[in-house]
Amino acid sequence: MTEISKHSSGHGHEGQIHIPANTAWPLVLAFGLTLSFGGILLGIWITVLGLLLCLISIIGWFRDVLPHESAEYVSVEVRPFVSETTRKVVDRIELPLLEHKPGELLPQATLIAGLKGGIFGGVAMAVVVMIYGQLIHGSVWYGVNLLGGAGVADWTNATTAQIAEFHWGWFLIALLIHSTASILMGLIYGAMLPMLPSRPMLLSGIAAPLIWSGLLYAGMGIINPAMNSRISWPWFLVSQLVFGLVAGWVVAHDENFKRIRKMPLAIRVGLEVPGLIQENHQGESH
Amino acid sequence: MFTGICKELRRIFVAVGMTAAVPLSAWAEGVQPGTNMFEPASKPAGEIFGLALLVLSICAGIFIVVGGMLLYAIIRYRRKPGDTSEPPQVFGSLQIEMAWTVVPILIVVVLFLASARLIFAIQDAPQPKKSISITLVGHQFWWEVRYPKYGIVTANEIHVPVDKATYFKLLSADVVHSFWVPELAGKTDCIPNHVNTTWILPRKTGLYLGQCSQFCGAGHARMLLRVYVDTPAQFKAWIKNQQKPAVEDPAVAAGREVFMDNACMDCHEIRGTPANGRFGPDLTHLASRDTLGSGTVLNTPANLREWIKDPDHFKPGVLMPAMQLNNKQLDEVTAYLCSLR
Amino acid sequence: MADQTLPIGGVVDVTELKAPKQTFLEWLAEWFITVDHKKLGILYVVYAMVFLLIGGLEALVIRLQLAIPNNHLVSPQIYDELFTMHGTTMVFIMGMPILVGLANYIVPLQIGARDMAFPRLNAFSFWMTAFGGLLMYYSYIGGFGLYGVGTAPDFGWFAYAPLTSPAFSPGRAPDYWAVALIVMGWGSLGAGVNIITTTLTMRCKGMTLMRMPLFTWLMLVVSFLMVIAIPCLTAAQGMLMIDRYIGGHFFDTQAGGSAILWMHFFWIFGHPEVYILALPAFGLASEIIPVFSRKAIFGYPAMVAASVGIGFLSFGVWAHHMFTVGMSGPTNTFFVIASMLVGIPTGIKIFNWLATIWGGKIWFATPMLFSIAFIFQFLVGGLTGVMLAAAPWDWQLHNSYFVVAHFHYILVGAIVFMVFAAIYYWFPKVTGKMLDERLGKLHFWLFLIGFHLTFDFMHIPGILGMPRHIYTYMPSRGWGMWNMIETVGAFVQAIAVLVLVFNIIVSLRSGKEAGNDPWDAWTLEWATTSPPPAYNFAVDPVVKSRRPLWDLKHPEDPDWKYE
Amino acid sequence: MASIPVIQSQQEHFEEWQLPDRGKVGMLTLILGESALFSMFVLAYIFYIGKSISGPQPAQVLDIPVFMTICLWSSSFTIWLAERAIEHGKMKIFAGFWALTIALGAIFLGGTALEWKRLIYHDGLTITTNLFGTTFYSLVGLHASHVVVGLIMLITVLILTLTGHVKQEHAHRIKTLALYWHFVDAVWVIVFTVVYVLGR
Repeated sequence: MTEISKHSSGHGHEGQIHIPANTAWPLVLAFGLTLSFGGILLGIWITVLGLLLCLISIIGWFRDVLPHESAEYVSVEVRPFVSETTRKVVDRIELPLLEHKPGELLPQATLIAGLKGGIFGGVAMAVVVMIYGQLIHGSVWYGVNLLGGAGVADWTNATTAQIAEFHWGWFLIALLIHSTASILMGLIYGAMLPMLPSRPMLLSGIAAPLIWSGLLYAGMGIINPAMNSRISWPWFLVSQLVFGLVAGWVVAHDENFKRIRKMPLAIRVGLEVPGLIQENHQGESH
Repeated sequence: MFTGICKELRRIFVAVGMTAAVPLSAWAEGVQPGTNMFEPASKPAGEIFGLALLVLSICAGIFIVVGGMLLYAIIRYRRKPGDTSEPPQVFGSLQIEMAWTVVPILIVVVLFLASARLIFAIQDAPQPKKSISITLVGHQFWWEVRYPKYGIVTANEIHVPVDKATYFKLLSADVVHSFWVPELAGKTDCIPNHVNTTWILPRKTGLYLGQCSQFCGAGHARMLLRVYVDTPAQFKAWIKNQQKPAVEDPAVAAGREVFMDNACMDCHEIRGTPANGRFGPDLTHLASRDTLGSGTVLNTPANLREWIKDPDHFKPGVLMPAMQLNNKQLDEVTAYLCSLR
Repeated sequence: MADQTLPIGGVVDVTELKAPKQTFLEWLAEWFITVDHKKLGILYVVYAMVFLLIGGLEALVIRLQLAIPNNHLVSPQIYDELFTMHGTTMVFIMGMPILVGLANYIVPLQIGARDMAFPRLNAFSFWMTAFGGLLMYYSYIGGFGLYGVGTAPDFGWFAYAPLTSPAFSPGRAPDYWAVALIVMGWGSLGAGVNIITTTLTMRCKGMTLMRMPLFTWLMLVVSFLMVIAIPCLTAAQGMLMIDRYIGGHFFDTQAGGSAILWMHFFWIFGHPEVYILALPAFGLASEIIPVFSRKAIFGYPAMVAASVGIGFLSFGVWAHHMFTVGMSGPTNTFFVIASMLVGIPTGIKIFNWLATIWGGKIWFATPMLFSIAFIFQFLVGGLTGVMLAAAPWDWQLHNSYFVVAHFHYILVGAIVFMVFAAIYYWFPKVTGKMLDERLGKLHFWLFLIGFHLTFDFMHIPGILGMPRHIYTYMPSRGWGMWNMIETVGAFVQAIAVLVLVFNIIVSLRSGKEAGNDPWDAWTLEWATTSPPPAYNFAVDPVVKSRRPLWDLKHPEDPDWKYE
Repeated sequence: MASIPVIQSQQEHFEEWQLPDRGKVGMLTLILGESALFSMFVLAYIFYIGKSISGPQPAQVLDIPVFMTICLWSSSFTIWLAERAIEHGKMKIFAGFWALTIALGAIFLGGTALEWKRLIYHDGLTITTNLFGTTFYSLVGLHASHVVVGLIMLITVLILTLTGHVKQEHAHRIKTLALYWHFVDAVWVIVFTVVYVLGR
């Protein structure tokens, strides 16, 4: 306890604590201010009274704190105390013996793989969409414009020819939507594939794209009727599968992923619990 | 698939709406339709309903997942009696937190795109050439309805044709009001010194109720609005009648005199007479309207007489003063107003 | 003590309590002149509880009036006053003071300080708040209304111009509203300045910002919101007074003034205000849920980041209260995305609470019951918030009973529930007595049932087209049944609150002795006596982690090794 | 996220446990609130530029107040010199610069008074005239009222200095007060730009 008492900030004598002395001036000042405002409603003489109270209380308050804050000194006697708990035992998450020290594993590194996967998958998907546009509508920009133009921009009964042209505005909107979605999906892959690691390619390459394509198929009529009326769902599904396969492949072949996929769940989800994360030894020297 | 869900949800909500309407329906005011934003009868309201279903189903999904996990957790992780140890301490997990940060972002992106699309689709819809234009002016506590193209001024009851767009210019004469007919369109405020617009494209004939939905003073609760969606023929006939000047019936000349001799004429207009006040509703075709006091009571001779005698009785806070007429004058002026078909 | 690694100064004061002989008057006078943050905290909370009862009474009359269609219980004039005063009371005279009061009591204890940074300013802030509230209610007697007697404000708590202009509100009602809120605004500003300064400059040794308890963190964010948002309201009200008293034209639509400017100004204040009320509740939940789940809070840094994020976002979403005023498409779109973004940090918070409970050993004491109900209700309120943020749907929902249901879900379902949880949680610390658990559980279940009866069913008339602020409606609209259910629920809630009041009185007289640390908790306020001495800690504590008392209780597994 | 390291070296930490100064943090927070207050009035002014239905318009009646602006801004410099003086215990120099600051502030206030007198009696612009009048007098008046409050505090300190109550150890309090004065000057930069440059 010696160390602690050194930090005592009780000014003045040892074992004495000073606390600010009670004072009525804040109350009087508040009352005066309320009256001086209330006088606007109740009559000028009340404002005058209020201002008078303010003046008096400001002077009073001033004399309270200057040159020294008035304080009361309280003497105290202290003794060390032991904080008691009836729950002395702390359970730990049971882990088998590990080859690596948990602290070296850095499971969150799969997030970076996910980010990469998202970017590669997004590029691959864009390529598929452009091939689709070139093959079916004769312009690589068709799919891009469908996303960017029908999404939010001034799309009023555009003809197929118009959609096939290149528009800067539509392109930028499409780029924004596409890259946001790709990166976010990649991050989800990076975060969640280690949690469900048994068949990464099936899950990320086939199952997940099928699920969200289905959801989008159901909701597209409301989210974006203009896009809904022109979209080619088979091609859409193909592009999503390509995204899923590429992004999933990148994550599944990441070194960190391979290393942790056989480990217990607690490690794979990256729990920060005693025993799994590195202990902080600083400060033990006290 | 989604449309199927839509239909089902819609059926449920309509059913809910009906049960709500059943227990108390008969009232002196006559049979009125209920209002329900999930039973749209016009284009913007219908599109909003679609968005509502999308948002509702996403939110319901989130609620089931998160609520379910919470329910599971509080049942599964109760402290067992006699257990005196602390559970394993978990400080966090970057991966899990990343997952539940990113998933909501993706949902937000979808909801945002859907909302943004509809905002532009409804707000920036250009007015087609073949559409009706109406200027709607909110007053404390009634609606002034003007059809500039037809030269008609009426109040509180709007007639529009079915399957044709009607564009509203919304103004206010005093404080902020808000135009809202749930089955036809969402709200748009009527703001003094500021012009707003909105539009409807009704698909079903019938009467649709609306109500001022921005608090505007003591009479706010009784500032109702009635929109009659007519067949084209009905609408044409109505227009034709409204365009005529006021009926001059010698049988009610005494009542006309009472009207013109008292302050009535300072606030109300009756086209074709010296009465040209603008403060209150236009009365040129008062008798052709179904209700009095902005949808407060049915327009019957007895109600009309009571209204003139003491408007506050039906509509507390109304700005029309009690006219201090004797019984004879009341009868006469009521008869006169009832003749204004 | 032998163990040199003990991270906190485990010290209690054993000075003999010399109960000074006081007359009743002396005892009373001490409450008026006190500058002790704990006494002021109690004053704040008691003051707010009184107004909770008054505001609740107003709500009951409102519910009675609406229970059946075409009701004539109160006149429209009185009804308008009731809902205006109910809203104003619950936001300004009850909501902010009760949360500021809790902060006043708890924050200095949690950071190991002896008092607030400016104890006298603290007293001044409380009295400004108190006198402002009294001035507001004085309008019922002294308002010089149209009809000769007093009139309270009657134009809704957001007081849209030009309804408040001399032409449409000829009495003194708007003046009382504006002046009383300006007076209270000074109080809130003072409280904000004080809490910020306290948390930034008074922390005990070792308490870095990232080791502050989450309630203190949230109050720091809230105080910044108060300091920035309250002056915005004061400015707007100042302009209103300039208009009304010296003939200005800020909101005078006849002279080219703008009604929309008032809306912007009000909601620039008004939306942060919502978070000023909500964030402390998040803080309370982040204190209580871990203790009763027996686990550390999950993802503390994310919680802090989310709180700060919500604080920043709160200043960019105000116009989602104004989707119907005819703003341009891009403006509406901006406020849609900004408002929806708020859902992300709030989502993080809900998930973190959930993960804190997950794998814990939950102790269902009354504070925990209220906290679990809080998570559920906050989830629902948040989801209806997402619905309202989708602007086109908001065109339908705006100003309808759906909105009323939504914000009561947050204000009552989240905030009031957490305030009740906090009362049960800290009552032992404040008084040294436990609140009765059985009465507490009765209170909880009654309030829960009443709450859901009232506010779940309130969504439906909104969807059926019932606008807010109407004093009556016609039977044919089909809203009667729902309103009747809501009214019944409101009375169940009122009974529940009376149970709480009864519980407090009974427990104060004959409650179980609490001891220093009845909940086996981990933050510093439990390391001093209950009630704490005037100076809180006889020796300044030193901390090494976010849970100093955990470190003391589990020296073999202290937090500072892992944080 | 959850892995941000929050512990620094414990040993050093305890020895260098330094927290910001109370007065300074309090004053800065107050200034934050005041900025919000001013920004509302500034926004109202900007919003109503050119929206007055009737005259006079700003361009017709407002002159750029060069002299009083220079006075106010230079007072920020003199108060800084005063701060430095008291830090080094040079009380006479402190009193001198402090008095100079007050004089400059007073000149500014006088300038505002003269401007208002001219606007009211010569140009017929009052707060009720039009939107320009309302927003102008409110904004400039709000600033002037802050100058008045600042001057009252400065004068109080001057009196205490002359009676010998202010000493070197009060330097940090003086600096806190000076912060407020700097703020008042900084607000004038905004008001000046909006009212006399952009709005004219």
